[in-house]
Amino acid sequence: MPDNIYLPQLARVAYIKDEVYGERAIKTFRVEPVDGKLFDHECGQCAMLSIFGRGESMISIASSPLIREYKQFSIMKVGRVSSAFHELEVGDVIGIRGPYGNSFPVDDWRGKNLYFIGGGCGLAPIWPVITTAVAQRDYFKNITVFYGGRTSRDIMYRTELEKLRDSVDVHLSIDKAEEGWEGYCGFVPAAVMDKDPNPGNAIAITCGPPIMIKFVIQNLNKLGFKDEQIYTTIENKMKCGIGKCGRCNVGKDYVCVKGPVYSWAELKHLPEEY
Amino acid sequence: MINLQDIRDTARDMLAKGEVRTVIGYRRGTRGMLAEPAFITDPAQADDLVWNPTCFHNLSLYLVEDRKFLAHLRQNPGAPIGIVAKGCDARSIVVLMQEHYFKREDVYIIGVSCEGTGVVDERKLAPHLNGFQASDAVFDGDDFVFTTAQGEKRLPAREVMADRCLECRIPFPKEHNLVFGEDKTGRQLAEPFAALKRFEAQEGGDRWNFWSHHFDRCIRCFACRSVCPMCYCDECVVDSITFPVTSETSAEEKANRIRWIERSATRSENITYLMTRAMHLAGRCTDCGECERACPVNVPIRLLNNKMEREAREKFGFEPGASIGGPSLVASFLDNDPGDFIR
Amino acid sequence: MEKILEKKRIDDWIKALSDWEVHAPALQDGIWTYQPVSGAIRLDHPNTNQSPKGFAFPQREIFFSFEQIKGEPPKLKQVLPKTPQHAVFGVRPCDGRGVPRMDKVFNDHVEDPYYNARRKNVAYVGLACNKPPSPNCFCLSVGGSPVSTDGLDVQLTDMGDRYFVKAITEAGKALMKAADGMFSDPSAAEQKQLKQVHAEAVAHPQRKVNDPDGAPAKLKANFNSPLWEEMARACIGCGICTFLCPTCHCFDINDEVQNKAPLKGQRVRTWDNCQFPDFTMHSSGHNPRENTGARLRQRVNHKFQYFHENFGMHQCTGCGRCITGCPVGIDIVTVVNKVTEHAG
Amino acid sequence: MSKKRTGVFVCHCGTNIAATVDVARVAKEMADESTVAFTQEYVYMCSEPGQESVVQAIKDNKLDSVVVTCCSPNLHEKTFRDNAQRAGINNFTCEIANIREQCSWVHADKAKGTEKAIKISRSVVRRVNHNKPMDAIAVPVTKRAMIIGGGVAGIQAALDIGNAGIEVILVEKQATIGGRMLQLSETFPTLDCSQCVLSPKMVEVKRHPKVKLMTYSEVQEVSGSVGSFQVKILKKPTFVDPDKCKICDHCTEVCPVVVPNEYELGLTARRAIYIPYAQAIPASFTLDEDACLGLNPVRCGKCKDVCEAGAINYDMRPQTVTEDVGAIVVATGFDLYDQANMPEMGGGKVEDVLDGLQFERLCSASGATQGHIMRPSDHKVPKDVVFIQCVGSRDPAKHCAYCSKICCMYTAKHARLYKKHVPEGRAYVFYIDIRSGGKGYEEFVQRTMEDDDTLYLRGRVSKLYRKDGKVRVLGTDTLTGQNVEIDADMVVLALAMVPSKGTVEIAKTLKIGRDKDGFLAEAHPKLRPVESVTGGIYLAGAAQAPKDIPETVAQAGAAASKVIALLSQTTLSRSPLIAKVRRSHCTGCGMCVDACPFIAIRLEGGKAVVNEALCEGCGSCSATCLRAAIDVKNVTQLQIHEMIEACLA
Amino acid sequence: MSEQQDYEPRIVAFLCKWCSSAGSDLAGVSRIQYPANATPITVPCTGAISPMYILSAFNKGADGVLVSGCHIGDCHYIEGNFLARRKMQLIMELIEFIGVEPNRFRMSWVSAAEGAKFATVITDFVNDLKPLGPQDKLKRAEQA
Repeated sequence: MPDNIYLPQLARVAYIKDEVYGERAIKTFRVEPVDGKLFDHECGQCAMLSIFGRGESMISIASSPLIREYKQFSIMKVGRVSSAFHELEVGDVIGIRGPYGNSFPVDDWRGKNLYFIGGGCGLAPIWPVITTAVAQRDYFKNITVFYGGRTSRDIMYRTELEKLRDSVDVHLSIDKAEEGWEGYCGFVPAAVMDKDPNPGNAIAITCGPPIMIKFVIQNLNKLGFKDEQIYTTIENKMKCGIGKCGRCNVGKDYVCVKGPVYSWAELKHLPEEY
Repeated sequence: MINLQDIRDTARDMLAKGEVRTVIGYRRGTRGMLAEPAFITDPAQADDLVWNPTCFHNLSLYLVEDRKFLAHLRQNPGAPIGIVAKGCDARSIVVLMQEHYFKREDVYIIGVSCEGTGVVDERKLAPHLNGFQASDAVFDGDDFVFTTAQGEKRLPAREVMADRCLECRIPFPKEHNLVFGEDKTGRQLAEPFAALKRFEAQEGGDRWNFWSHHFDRCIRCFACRSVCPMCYCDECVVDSITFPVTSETSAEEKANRIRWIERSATRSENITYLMTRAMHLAGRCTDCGECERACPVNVPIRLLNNKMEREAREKFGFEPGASIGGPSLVASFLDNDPGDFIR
Repeated sequence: MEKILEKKRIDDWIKALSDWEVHAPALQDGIWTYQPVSGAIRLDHPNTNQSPKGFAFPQREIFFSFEQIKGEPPKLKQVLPKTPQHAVFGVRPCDGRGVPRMDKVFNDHVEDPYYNARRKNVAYVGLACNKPPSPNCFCLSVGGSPVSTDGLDVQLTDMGDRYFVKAITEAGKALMKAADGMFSDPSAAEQKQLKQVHAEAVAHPQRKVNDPDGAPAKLKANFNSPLWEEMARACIGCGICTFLCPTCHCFDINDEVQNKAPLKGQRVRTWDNCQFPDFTMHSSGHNPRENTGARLRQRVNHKFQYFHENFGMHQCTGCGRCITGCPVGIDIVTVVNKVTEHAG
Repeated sequence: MSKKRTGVFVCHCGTNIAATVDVARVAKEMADESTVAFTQEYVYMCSEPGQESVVQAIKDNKLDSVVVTCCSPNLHEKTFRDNAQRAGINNFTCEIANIREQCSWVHADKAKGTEKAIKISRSVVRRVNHNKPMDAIAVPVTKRAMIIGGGVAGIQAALDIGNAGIEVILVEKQATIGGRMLQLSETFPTLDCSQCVLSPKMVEVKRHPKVKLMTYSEVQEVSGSVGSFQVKILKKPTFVDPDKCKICDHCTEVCPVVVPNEYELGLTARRAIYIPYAQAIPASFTLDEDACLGLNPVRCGKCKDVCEAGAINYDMRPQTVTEDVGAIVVATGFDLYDQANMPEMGGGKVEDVLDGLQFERLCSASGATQGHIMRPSDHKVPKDVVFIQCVGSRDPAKHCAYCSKICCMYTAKHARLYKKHVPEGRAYVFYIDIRSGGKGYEEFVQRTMEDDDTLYLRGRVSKLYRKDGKVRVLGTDTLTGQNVEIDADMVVLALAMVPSKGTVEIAKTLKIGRDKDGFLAEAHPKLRPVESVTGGIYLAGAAQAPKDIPETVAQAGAAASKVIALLSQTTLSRSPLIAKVRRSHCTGCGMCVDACPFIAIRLEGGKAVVNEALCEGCGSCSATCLRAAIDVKNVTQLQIHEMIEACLA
Repeated sequence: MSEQQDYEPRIVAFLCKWCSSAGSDLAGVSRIQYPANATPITVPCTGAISPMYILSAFNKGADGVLVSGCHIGDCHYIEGNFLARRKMQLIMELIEFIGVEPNRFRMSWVSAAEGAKFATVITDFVNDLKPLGPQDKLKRAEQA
């Protein structure tokens, strides 16, 4: 860690991709260090990104820790800072500090079946786990990805998901039927039920809108998944990233330090303040 | 004299009959003598209500909160809400209704006349108690009587009364459904704007020294704004600690919120905040004095509001909270408004 | 190091502290605040209006400045505070106990360079409370005491015409050494008197949190109690309670822009407040602590449960400022008592 | 959303801008703005190559907004917005920064001028960052026009518009149309009879199927905007039914009330019931309510008794009618400068000192003296008549700064008419210099001087007063340097033309600007001389500036053709820069409703709602709203905030 | 002293589009010279000028703020300037009340025909501001 944890490192935007257009647009950014190297991270960790003059925002790192050359972030345009991100061009320099928070215990899951269940922009926080697992495909048994968007235009990482099909099961869904859509139509929790995943020797990792997570977990429980087998990440408003500014706490835990990754066994005992 | 039991009986009665769903009044707090806002819904609790010289809160603030809460729940008000209101508070209610914040029939105003008195100013009282805290305060004619650990302390009301009460021109809730106490409109213990005049006389040419000192001291805790029934905006234009987000709110709109001032509590930003607040209260402030009372660092906020009130009165003949249908100060004009300052 | 200082010589002592910037409580504009000492001081103040936390954690702290010319990378300039040595006189034991709590927050997990840069240059000269300086004092309920030396560098005890001066830390000793000749050694009688004064101080009645030890568990159990909403009904959502508190540390970080092109500005930390609605509001508008009840619960639970769970002590030091300052009479003692009684 | 890509185009305007503003620096500074993707300077941005380069640059650089820093937006805003549209971007994303009128032309110091130009340009760049593309609002056009003022200008405009098949309402304050021209005897330079020329046109107006004549009527209120005005007109009662009135004149014979006749400029008297002129249109009597003994058969009732046609009706009441029209022509004419302002000319109190219009009436065959020139004091034929030009005109220190333009000509005409009537009389003309530009005008004046032996004295009259039954005129002949003293039988003052009282009032009613002299202001002195600053309102005749009859008629025709062009469209586009409510911030307090001058906002479901058809985009609502919940599009509080910041950066 | 002479006050001039902005255009067309201290911001009407703008301009460092619009009765929007007159009077009083020199705020009526008056208004304002020196009371301090 640097001496001054609040002082960001400079990073250059090397690549920008439009994932989703429209009012809730999502763009993916790859950033590279301007000087030296960036910090190492683990799956599920976040970084505080700055646009100087606009402010900072905590964003989960969407690239695999195995990739050291750059870090990838997918950012939905929702407010002041994220809108500024959507105005960036390749070559622009931003600030980055981190990594923050805990991580998915990926190493503990070796030899298990992995189910990833994502919705909307909730694919980004679990994407490093998916890509790491795929990169270390031999370590894991079956890998299944459920992912849904409101419409087909809201599906992010479209080409990457298609590529995944080579080595993992990918089930895409959209909320309402559309012409030309071959995947599942309906909400993600239902899509999961539809495929009836087996809880045996399995871990389920879910991320998405709170309401989706809630029903996914209910359904997983119904399917026989134990609370310890279900992992999710939560996001709360953060400013410092180091457990001092006081706003991201859920009970005694600062999400930026103890989170954002929780097993449902842990999370269900925390107050519902997220 | 106001018979407290009458107020309690009325509240109990109305609650029991379902004529009001809540009575907002005052009850004894747990810190010394001070009253605190009470929200009585159970007729059995009506006897909690008190009326004494520490009933300073302008409870109309909670009518605003109530409406916001109902709007949040998407509920209709149903039975009206009862509220104990002094003269200044009742005028605040009038301004709120003038601004369509709620309808007349949604509120049942249980008026209480301040008669020949007013509420205590804790800052004036403190030196009289030699560091002791009073556990009770009551009206007694021209005196306030305080109970302290050292016994009873009787003080002439005008010595410890809030300036605004001394200067009050209309210590009677003209707008009411029911009123307790005599209408002593016109009684003034001090002339209107006396504190303002004192300030102007004393500060003379050195206003800036005075004000810059106070502007430096503001910690922007926003208590003045939070306690003010007129500061009911969902988002404050100057410095927002909240912003309304609906499904219609675009990311762009959120990104483009104007930052008129910075979050730092520095002098220039504090001035812009406090001045804007004074401008926005012009013609709306009914001089309930809550902002100044709430201020933890004693910034004399009331002077700013008083100044605006006096200008509006003298230049435009405007009296805030005079009538529900009346025009608001800055949305109206008279052909003969003074214009001699214009070149 | 324990010494006796004649009361009338306290100003001489302060004069001798030429290497320190001395602050002490002074009455100005009707409130007691810490002011730079420019003449004689009197240490008979009630609780100051604001706690002395600002010496190490000011309301506004510039983190760094940034400049950027279009097409070039931004240039950042770290702005670490370089403060002179401060000696803060007249710190009440409750505020003294705030100091280690703040130290914990700002050094837990990661060290905060700004806090520490200031903190290392502040020495707190405490003043034991012979009687409670505020009607809302309740330090005894939260593990404190009117004669606690926790967090202080020096403790003064008022013994009529003299102070009993006790150095607690090395920094405290340095302060005393700066005016070595002014002090005398305490006699046995004086030692005895000190014990007497302290014993009386502790015996003074205070407001009381009924079950401080049970509070963490009971608050946890009552997280979903409707009491919160009820007790917060009058809450107006201002920031007084936290701004005045000796242990509230929440802050916000913002970029303040002086010029847009070429870009010039600074990243600034300012106090923030868990009672403000936007404190936890997500950009989406979703707010985990949406109403005043949830926000009151956060403040109370933070003081009496979360901090306790993390650090084994109550964060609240019982200074009573939030009670005195609250415009609508929300009283943390009453609130904690009600909730814990409710858990019964 | 990608970053804004703004292009900034800095115009040199030859040396008009470049002489005081370092245009290269302006361009460079703008290039530093984060949203500026392209800058360019050019010698004349508004020239064809300049405009082309703007279009090309927008296309080449994928610009999404444009700032042209040049002259006043009044001149070329439309030009460049059109170019923006031509280049495929929305025209409302183009803004003008005025660095000429508001900068280079008024500052000499290049350093300071450049600084200011940068601030102005930067503020507009920051503003345009938040401009939203938008489309003009289509407003249906009401195919009717209204002419205010029934003088020759109004008559001409009404006929021209009517002849185009468009319905037109002609509103005249007086009891008859005809205006000032009807008061004239002959017209220069042809000396043809004024009434003979005008009367047929008046009759045509009366008979025209497309012209609705409203005399004795006044415009009270106008609302709406171009293409759709609502005009409230007060019809004053004449108490005589024009359809029944046979103009038999019996009523005036019995009317007991005598008042000065304003149509004869007080030279004669009339009755309370009267007809202004024999040729009045409508040909009907009017009962002057103020003069009449009481509109009450009990008190007088004589006229009603004698009226065989039964045309008189005392029960008529003022009527207010509202007319919807798409365009308005204002032709409210002129008055003469008040003699009371001119004590050196007797202040209107010296007998036998007449103004030009009074002299017209003296000369007119239909006038009080049936065309015999007699002096009012004793009805004798005046033998020495002094004509004084420029009375009140061209005197910036004391009176009107401008030249009233027609006085030289009508004074020459007066002198000739006088000599025709009184061949033995002596005519003197005091003048400053003779301005006789116009077809046949110079020849006319020369003939007056030479053939009619009129003595032209170059100089000003310093004083005149009554002495021994005559008017003593003291002046100087600046050509000889001699003081001149003339004992005149009559003096005729060529008083300055000033906007009529009605013009002053109508300008307020219509909210159209007036110039420094009080005449109605044209939208542009050269390029838009017949349009007012307000869309859909046009100007004709002497209400706009002093002018003679041919010019008046020409302008009336021009205004008419503008109206015809406007009304030939079925819809008009209205500025979309109107108020917009941020519903999430609106608390429904209704202050904007009270503040709106156009009654364009109402509360609906506890939120303010803007009526787009009525909103004019003035912004009173937004400045009144305490919570910034209402903004004028593209002039939002955010934009003003950014501009303030840019001005002070 | 020389500093005082060199000092050039920065003025933000809010001009209504119909009268004062047009008046300033006329000053330009007539080449009437005046000091370059005032940067114009054209708004539809003086009625559209929120008191916030005045405070903000001072906050951002303006030494003087001018509000100029149509004469009473001439407002293109009928009554916008009446509304402005009230608001501006209030803000002016408030600024003066806290001890800011009243000469730092000015309101004027300048019609489209009054190019010369516009120049005079600016010239006078600049002359009145110069002796006051820079406005640093409401101005956001430059930090670090």
